Amino acid sequence: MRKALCLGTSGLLIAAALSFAAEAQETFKIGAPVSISGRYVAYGVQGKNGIEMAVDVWKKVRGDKVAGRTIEVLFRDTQSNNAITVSLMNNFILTDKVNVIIGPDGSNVAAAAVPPWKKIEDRPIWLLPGGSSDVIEKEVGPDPYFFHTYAWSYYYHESNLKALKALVGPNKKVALIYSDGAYGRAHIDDARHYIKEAGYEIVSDELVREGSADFNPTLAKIRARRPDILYVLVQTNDAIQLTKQIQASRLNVPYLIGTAQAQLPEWQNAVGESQSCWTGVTTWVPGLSYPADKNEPKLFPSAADWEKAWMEKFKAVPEFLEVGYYASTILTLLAVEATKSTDREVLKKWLEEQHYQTPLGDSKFIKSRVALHQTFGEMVVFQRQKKADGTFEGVLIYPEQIATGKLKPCTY
Amino acid sequence: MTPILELINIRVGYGQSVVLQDVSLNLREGEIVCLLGANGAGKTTTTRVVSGLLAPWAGEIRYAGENIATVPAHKRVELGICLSPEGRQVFPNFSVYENLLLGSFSKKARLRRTEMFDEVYGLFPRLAERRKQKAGLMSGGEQQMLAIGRALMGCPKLLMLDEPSLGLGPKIIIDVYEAVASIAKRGLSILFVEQNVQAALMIAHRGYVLANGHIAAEGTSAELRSSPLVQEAFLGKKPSRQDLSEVHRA
Amino acid sequence: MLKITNLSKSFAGLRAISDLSFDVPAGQFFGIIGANGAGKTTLLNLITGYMPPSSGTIEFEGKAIHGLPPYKIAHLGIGRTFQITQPFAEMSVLDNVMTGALFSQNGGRRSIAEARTMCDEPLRIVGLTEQASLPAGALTLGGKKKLELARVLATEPKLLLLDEVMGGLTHDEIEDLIAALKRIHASGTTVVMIEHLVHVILDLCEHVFVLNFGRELFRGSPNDVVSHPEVIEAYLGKPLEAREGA
Amino acid sequence: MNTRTFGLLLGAVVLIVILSIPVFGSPSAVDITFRTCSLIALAVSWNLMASAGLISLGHSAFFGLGGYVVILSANLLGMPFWISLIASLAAGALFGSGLALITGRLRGIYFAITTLAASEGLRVIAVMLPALTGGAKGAFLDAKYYPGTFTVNMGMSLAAAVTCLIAWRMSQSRIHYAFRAMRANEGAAQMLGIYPLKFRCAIMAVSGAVASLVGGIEAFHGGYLDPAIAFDLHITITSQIAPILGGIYTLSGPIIGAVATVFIGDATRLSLGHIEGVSLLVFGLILVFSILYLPQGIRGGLSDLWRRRSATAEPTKMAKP
Amino acid sequence: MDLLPQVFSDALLLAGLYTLMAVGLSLGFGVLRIINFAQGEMIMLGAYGAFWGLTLLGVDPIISLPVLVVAGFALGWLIFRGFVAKVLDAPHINQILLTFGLALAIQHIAIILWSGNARSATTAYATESAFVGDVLVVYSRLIAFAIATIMVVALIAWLRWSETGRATRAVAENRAAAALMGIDVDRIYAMSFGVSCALSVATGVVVSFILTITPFMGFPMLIKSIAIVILGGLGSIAGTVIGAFVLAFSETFVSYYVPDGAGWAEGIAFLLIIGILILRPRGILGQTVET
Repeated sequence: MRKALCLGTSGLLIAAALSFAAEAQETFKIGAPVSISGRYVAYGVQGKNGIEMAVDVWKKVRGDKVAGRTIEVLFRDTQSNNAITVSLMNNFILTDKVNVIIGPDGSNVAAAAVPPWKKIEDRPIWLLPGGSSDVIEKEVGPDPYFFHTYAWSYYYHESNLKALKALVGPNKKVALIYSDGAYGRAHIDDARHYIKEAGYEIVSDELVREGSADFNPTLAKIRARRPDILYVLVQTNDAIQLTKQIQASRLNVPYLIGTAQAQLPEWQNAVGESQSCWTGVTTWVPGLSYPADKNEPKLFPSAADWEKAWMEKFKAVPEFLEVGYYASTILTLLAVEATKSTDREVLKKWLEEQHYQTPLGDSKFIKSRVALHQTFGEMVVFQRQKKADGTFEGVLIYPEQIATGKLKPCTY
Repeated sequence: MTPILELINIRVGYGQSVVLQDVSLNLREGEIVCLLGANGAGKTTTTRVVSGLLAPWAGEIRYAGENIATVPAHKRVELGICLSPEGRQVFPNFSVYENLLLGSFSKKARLRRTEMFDEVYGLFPRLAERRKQKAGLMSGGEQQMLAIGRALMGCPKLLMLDEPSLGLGPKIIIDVYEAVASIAKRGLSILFVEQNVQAALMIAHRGYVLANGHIAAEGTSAELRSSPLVQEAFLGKKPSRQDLSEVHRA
Repeated sequence: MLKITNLSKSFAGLRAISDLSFDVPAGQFFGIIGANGAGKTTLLNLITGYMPPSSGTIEFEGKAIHGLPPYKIAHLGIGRTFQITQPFAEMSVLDNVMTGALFSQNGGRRSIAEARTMCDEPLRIVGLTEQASLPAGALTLGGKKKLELARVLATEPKLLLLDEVMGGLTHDEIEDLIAALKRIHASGTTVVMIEHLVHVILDLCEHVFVLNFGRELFRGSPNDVVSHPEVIEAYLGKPLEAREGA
Repeated sequence: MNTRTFGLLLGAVVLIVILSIPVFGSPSAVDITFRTCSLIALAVSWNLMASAGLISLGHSAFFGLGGYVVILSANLLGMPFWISLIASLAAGALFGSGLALITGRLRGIYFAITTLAASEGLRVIAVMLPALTGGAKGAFLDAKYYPGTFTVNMGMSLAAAVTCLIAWRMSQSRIHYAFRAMRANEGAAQMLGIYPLKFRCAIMAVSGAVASLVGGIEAFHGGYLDPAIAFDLHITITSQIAPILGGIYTLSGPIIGAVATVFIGDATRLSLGHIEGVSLLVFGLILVFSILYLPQGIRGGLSDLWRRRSATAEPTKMAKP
Repeated sequence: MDLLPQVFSDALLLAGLYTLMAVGLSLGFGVLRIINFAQGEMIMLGAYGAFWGLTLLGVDPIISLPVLVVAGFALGWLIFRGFVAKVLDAPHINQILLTFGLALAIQHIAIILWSGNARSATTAYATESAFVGDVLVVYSRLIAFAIATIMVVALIAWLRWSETGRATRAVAENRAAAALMGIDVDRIYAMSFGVSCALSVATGVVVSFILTITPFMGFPMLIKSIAIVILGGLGSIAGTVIGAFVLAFSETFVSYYVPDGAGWAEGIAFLLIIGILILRPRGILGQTVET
């Protein structure tokens, strides 16, 4: 009896081990840490949508498998919590043995994912379509397996200031507002750097509290300085009430410069008329005129077509994270398909050499300040302008070759 | 004539400890009955059970013939059972006037509010003088008057007073007792707890003596006044040398 | 041993204790009586440091103790019971008593096992040996009173302050407790007792102090006290006829 | 089997499991053990204070403090793993006893709120001193001070084990009597010669040191810290949920509760984690219903069951005061 | 330019908002002795209510205020009867965790229903303002101040002069004595929990056009409300008003006059709490519900 039991158990174990091995051969596993509860839930849902859309399109275009392997996406909820993110990363790498990690979202959570990934020697390739904070870049360093598919914070300010210098001219007075949250702190140093480099004078440099109930003290102090440009570095939630309060407080600043928030439908809906005149800088905005890729027109259609397909599936305008997750997922699938391999060296080499025209722009990886692989960092500057019918649109104002309109000073 | 209040075999306590053991007593309409007994004998617990602050573990509480053991405290006020509780329990941050207003919170009492105000102010002119004063800032005697007045504002048929003379100066005790006596003349039934045995038996028609949660003795005031049982219950044991009456005679 | 001089305490302008002075010599069995609200418990609270006096001094064995926190006073060897019993309800009866043994002036040097043995005597004295493992909250009122006494006895006090320990006890229990207190007293402990039950005071006390409205009404031997008409009036109430006549 | 042998048995099993898993366990077992041990230590630490009547709403203050001490002492002073942890331990003990001194008169809800304020205050300081702490964008532990997975996991297992041993030792010592007496009635406790402030300082130092140590090991484990993470109220709440779920004021309760909390958390996250918002919704509801229907915790529920099974007519459990 | 008049006006308007925000918590605690950790979620629900009213039905938040307040009262009543009533006599920590669990659940129900996206009601007056001399007055804040004042005055009047309000105060002071007055204590409990939720819902409506609405907006407001209530003394309505003013004025002053003050301002609340509790363990004013 006991012997039978022993045999049975070991048989089961062997079977399990075999099936595990077989599965490992046949499956391509993507580990997707996404924050779908907790405070980053809005981002997490976008990341999840992007990946799901990519897998759907892939299956439609190329069939259910990639290089003969079943595609398996392991969505795991970070609960916007760093300890859980650490545990997720460990489990992805050590237990699930995923081939690629895509995500997570939210600066803190992305930062928390870096050390557990980095300290494991045979870590898989990691594509990060978010997380712009320069501390993440510094911490990851020149890691061969890290692929950042989003702009670093300093790209924003470089582009912004280039646009300002070209469109507004030299010798301006700038007032800076930044939050004490992760977003403001991650951006402020580079913002100051590029503003000074442009030869502008910072007349007011104001810290605000994340989630503050009243920005009036800050605005009153800025009003007294009469700046030409108001440069705002706050995260979406704060941006909403700050934008409304800026309009209410009649600052009479001709140029209102923001970063990412102005292209978010979330922000536009919440601030209504107050969005007028704000400029934003982003990697992707609806209405970009990127063409379809020559070789993979179905996976990477033109920006306009892709947007249409997205609208059909989700009944909503896609947001930049969604495009980023989409493009990153498609790229990894293409890599596996092309190389017939899940070996990270092979994939890495392929990713380094690939070059597509995606709905998010050119996919070629370049070196950034510290990181080895960086793409989708091309930024466009646009301004929210009121159309004749009373609705607002994002008018591209920089770089000049894709500009669809001109920067207009504020009227209120 | 049915008693207005009848307790039948009430058993109750706090947590795990039993305080009242098979207590039965009754009170007829218009009667003044006092509850006597040493500290901790269960007098206050009895008033809490009757007023509904404490649910009995067993037994019946009959009020005008109905068992009200499960009726919540606030509904008993509506029925006409009002208690001036131990330690007065006036609302210290409320004015005298507001305390009295609260006394007539029940719907029935609200209708007769003006009338009752006149009556209470008539009974305790001191309260009328101090109607704007915060109750917490008044002296003990005034608070006691307020507690009684507040109970009267509820238009009780059965009024319970828990130690109305507690901590009062001798002069104020006179006032309070005169008030109690005059309330009694109005024909409502009064159940009161008193440690001042002599005084209590002066105004009560009948009395019950509680000892360790039992009814140790009952009878008319006259009977109790001369009963050695009273002293026994009150003093914890039968005094051998210093029988109370002897002390008094001395 | 205990010396109280010109002690006063007021609450929000009301005088609870006014200008009391008395001594309790070592070894005496001292009784304090008075009607409810006369200020007896307040007096105890002042002696044991739960409230600071408004004025006046309290000395114990020649040292001023007013203003000391209660735990220091306890360490000097003053133990008390509370009129409203304050057992540690979730702890067993034994653990309650052991807490007394562990933290008194000698408690710091005691092991748990020693403290455990020390508790047998107090538990036996009050008659709670059999209930030692029950949670204190499950005791009857009388049981809690006994527990109060056992717990304070375990602190080995030099001066024992008792606040109505007899309330709620049965006749037999009272008899037992009286005997126990006699033994405790005989072993050299000074006792100050607040009590309602006159016969207990008469039975035990060598000296009685009568409080009325926070003031001294009378002091003397028990028999003097009970025969003093003013005391009788204040304490047992006076017949109402006199007043009705007035 | 009585509760005592049950407790000892459980303790022995827990000890063996948490100490052997870092050595033999699979990566996922190691991961889950690490998180469970972290919560065990936090829960026992919270329960220590609670058992002396001190309800802490600011355990994240200790946790975050420990984390920052580790990151700063490693990054700035180059202190190795064990020394950094000792520093975090000391910081937690100091902060705990300091808090005990300034909250000396406060009890109940007032004490709880002060600890909450202390935690939030530390968070503001961490946010507003970016030069020191990295501010809201956070700080990474310099990777060269990472002592290796095994050391960190073993460190946490040891921390949990030692915490449980300390709690067990305390439950056997005279201090335990003082705590229970203080919890029941600080006034009466004083009359028996107990100086509450002394014991408050002691217990808050121990409890603070443990929570701070956990924060320190977590900082090594995660390698990244920012103020929102370090002083997250959820740390406080989970360190409360575990003892309440398991059985407050007991030795085994926090341990049982920590295991249950990690289990429930993982189960909801893994089974419901793909639907937006659902996993924490379910967690919240489980919390609500366990408070309503298991007010004595799992341990209380189990011993009720036990009692009903056993034929002996034991006295029924005391109603809560 | 002299900033002082502006500082005062900003602080005053903020104080109004803070008062409304904290007064619900204060009432709930004063009567029930429970700190309701789900109070912030009531603010959140009120804000969403006003937002959806405006977005879907085109009803201005000020118009929908009465309806939402009544709905908030009903919701509070239900939550009390369903959950809170069962832990009234439980230890504080159980009450805290129960209400915290409720808060977590409500937050995530909001995520499921309305996603985690940030929103804000875009009314015409939300972004209008006028200069009074040198002082800029933002209309939305003025409206919020007015509504807050009306609600708080109404609350105080209700507590002071209405039969039920007086009964509520009586229950807060002495539950047993109140029952002896013929007051249905359970009903008063449910009602005051309802009123406290209704006040928080009103706060939500008021902030819907000023602040950003997210499922997580409630918690920081709860923490701040706790700070205010503690400052003023748990349970004292007048104290809460004072606490709100103390906090609003000190935050605004620090924001204006201290370098990086806007960031430090948040810490003031906690510094004040610790300071006040150490000096005056019962807060600025008393313990029970007073007006």
